[in-house]
Amino acid sequence: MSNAVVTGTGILRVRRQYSKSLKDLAAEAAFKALDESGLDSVDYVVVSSSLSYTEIGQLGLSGHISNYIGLTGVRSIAVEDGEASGLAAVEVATYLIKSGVADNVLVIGVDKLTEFTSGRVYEDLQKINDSELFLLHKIGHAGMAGLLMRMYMNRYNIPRDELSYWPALMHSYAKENPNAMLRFAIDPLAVKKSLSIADPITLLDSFPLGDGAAALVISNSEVSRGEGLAKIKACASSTGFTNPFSQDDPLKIGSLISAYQKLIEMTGLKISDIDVMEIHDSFTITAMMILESLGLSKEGEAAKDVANGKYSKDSRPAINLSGGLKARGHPIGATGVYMIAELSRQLGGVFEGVSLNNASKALAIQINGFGSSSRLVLLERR
Amino acid sequence: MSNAVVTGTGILRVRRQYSKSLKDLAAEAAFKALDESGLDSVDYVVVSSSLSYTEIGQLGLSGHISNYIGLTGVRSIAVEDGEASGLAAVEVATYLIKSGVADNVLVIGVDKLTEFTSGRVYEDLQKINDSELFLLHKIGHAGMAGLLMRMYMNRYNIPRDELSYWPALMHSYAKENPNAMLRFAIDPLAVKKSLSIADPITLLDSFPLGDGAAALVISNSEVSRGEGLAKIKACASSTGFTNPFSQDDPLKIGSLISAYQKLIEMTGLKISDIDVMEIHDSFTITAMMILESLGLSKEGEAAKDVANGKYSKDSRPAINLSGGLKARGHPIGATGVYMIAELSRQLGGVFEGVSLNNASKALAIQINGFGSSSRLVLLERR
Amino acid sequence: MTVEDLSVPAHWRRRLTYYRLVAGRCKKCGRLHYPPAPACPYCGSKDLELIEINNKGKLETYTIIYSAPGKSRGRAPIIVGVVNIEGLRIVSELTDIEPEELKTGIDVEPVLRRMDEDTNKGIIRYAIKFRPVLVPKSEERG
Amino acid sequence: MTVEDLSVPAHWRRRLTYYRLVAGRCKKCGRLHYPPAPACPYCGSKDLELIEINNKGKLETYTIIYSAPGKSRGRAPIIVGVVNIEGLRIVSELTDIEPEELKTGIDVEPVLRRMDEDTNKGIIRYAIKFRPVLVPKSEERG
Ligand SMILES: [Zn+2]
Ligand SMILES: [Zn+2]
Repeated sequence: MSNAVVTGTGILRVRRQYSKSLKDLAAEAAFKALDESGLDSVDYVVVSSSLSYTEIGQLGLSGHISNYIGLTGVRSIAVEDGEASGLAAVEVATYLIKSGVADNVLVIGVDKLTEFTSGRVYEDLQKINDSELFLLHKIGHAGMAGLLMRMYMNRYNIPRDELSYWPALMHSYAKENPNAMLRFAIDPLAVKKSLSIADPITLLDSFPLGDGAAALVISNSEVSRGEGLAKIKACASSTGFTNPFSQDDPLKIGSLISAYQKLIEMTGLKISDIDVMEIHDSFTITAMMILESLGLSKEGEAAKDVANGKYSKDSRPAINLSGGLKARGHPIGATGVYMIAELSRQLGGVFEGVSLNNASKALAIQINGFGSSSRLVLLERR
Repeated sequence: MSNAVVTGTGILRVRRQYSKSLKDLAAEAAFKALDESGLDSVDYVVVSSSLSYTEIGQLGLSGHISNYIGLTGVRSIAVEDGEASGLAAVEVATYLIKSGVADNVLVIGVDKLTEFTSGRVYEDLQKINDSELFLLHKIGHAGMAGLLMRMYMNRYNIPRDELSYWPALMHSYAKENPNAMLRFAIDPLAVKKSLSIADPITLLDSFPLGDGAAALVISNSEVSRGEGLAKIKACASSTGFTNPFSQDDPLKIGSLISAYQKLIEMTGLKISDIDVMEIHDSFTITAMMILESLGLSKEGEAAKDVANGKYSKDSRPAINLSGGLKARGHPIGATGVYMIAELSRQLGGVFEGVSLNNASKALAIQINGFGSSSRLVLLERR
Repeated sequence: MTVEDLSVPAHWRRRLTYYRLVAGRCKKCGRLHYPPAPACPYCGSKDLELIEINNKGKLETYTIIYSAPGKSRGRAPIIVGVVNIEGLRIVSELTDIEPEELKTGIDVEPVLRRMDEDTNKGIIRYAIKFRPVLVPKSEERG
Repeated sequence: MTVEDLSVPAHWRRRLTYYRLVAGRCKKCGRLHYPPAPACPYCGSKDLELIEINNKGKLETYTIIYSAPGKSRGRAPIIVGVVNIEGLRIVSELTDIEPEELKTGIDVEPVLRRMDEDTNKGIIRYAIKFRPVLVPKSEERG
């Protein structure tokens, strides 16, 4: 069976891009990735976008984008899995290669969050969660995070400030990443003092609204002959509860635990083998829940571990050297594609921000909402 | 490499379903397909929906549906390709089987078109076409069809009534199909007299607005051991021009010709081998364009061929025995899944409507808009 | 789209969810789920019954939403809590309580309340919210 | 979402498309495309230039939209045509013409017109439409 290799990456800085349309951003990232791979065209285009369906409203997006970027005649498809759409696209691209249908796949992740006022965008972001359940009460994405964060602080008796080291760590990495949206350091003590969004969640606990696009060329290893930044070793995913509070323990992400178990079964992976990870820290509490669901930190100890430097760049695994959703930014449907582009560059020794020497295994983790779906992609140095 | 086989089908009659939500419709179709396949669960759920993204607005749809139907913990993904979403989902499911990732995949196509007033729905349907181009002028889906239909009538000197045999033929089939929306016969002469939507397009030239869901279980043939209705022999697809008028000949569907060529290269298919087809007759003119793009009718002769009975049920290929988009109905993101369910039942000898004896090869054809994307799926009797 | 834009049929379909606390109970594994689904989210069984769980519960966690989405922005802060009723956790708005009175562990009870906004479709929307159970003075002393 | 709901940045970005007939011309294959794209849809080349094609053209086909989508319903019938300008086909609304005067093959010219609706964002929207080229009486006789 063929192996999938990342042979090209294209990353746009996450930011407000009023002068560019969704398709313009997609084109820019796609051209970069194609240039890097040395290809003019591909067999298949896989588009990942999510919020744009409610914001921009273009249907049949992958065909329209393919035509716009001069690839008329290729095959194409768009995939959607809310916040986890990006890794879903990488998963589909990988299986297209493995099934022998395509030798070269262009993956484009793109979303625009600054097309409308932030109030409208927060409203649309609610649809990541189950709209049957949560639309009426206006709970929103941050509201769900607030409920979980207070549960966490109460149960484990965690002081607010202990949770503030995560955002500060993320900003310290983003400062060095030219493609990050928030390229400045913050003091952990500033987190508590920033605007309260959904108490105890503050503005600095949450991701910024930005536009973004990232692209990958993923190729059959037999065709790419030794070229490329990283191998895609395995993809795993699982669905979970639409409502985290339906789980026995709302602070454990059932779908993530299930997807991770599948990945271990597929690959024999041990977490200690991983050099570098990108995890889905949509809010500070989401990062804590992921670290504890994976068993990297014990229950109730993730915040303290972060504060004590357990996840610094010199530890293994190093986490979110990009700055994470928190500070690199989180252009919803594009984020997973950013993760794979960044980790591939990290493994290939060409990442532009804080980088590791000799990293050989990398893991990307995404979650929609608080666990309706989780996805993992394991990469290995080429 | 593993082969993909349709082992279960679930079809809901297309109609106005005010009392059922999108997820309720998905559940009902999914349960039918699972029952027929004899399975309790699957490895992967692939959801196809399109208009619902703008109408209902639920993101991360496949995880939410999987949880709702009691399949929490399976893997899932949603795909979108406008009107061609259904065949896109079948394509992804097939490649999941071929890549060895899944042995049993549940494909659910679902869309609700009666959740809002028809004015709102027509507005949202515009987004199938390139919104950069066509939103301003309110051209709409029917408007594009009107431009093409007049071009066709003018160029080939076709009288209006000659084009009316298509809708009448579709109604004659739908009358016999218990899952069709419009189960009554019409006189060809009634088409011209019905409400003018986008002159020369009348109401009877266009598809009715209905809610629908259809589901398939697609299995690895080695696992299903001789069970099942039909083999999925090949899937082909291509992108094309976002605007049909950018093509040298707007009346030829470039993406369809390209996808069809790929299918021939893959399989050595000859159109004369096909016993039965389902084609994407969103409007009468779309059907004519498809018949001529495939070379089944000569340029400008499709309407006459239809009027002369060339595509009756006794001819080969027999076309749209379901009643087609025109009369079975066209619940946008679900339609392609209906096609595969109907054709599989036709090949398996259990189709409920007008049926053929000993059909052994079937072809499903979808187009988004007027050709931004086209998709084909070739089926063979088990 | 927001709840204000929900169609009339969608409002009608959700009436059990919005106006009454009706949950699904699985006859196979015995677990409750809310809102009712066609299959048990825990064991997949379709052998289910509907039950009304209109009882008081305990506030397990809460949040105070200052940055409410879209058209609700005007009525911030909105207090939302997770109420545990016999092991089933319901996410719901809280009412008749001020932010400074909030405390996890308090008893709360369901009450049907008009939502602050109407839709432009002429629907007056009501929904279940939870309020603190008032402790009678005598009991408080006892 | 409809064009009325388009954001201010989206309107601004589309100004060349809405207010001027600016097309892309491929320096490699020579073909025109509209609206301009970052790569030639015919040959994929990125070696492109913008050109204004503010010329008259021929009406190649048209439709009369009676069932206009959404908020435009009030201004039906809307006449839309395909105008062929030097081989480039533009899909555009027609103006200053009645349904019964429509005929394929007539000469039409672009004109900037206010659209009938405004957005609730305070934007007055204009767009290129096409109208029949008026033939001077003398020429008509000659
Ligand atoms: Zn159960
Ligand atoms: Zn060119």
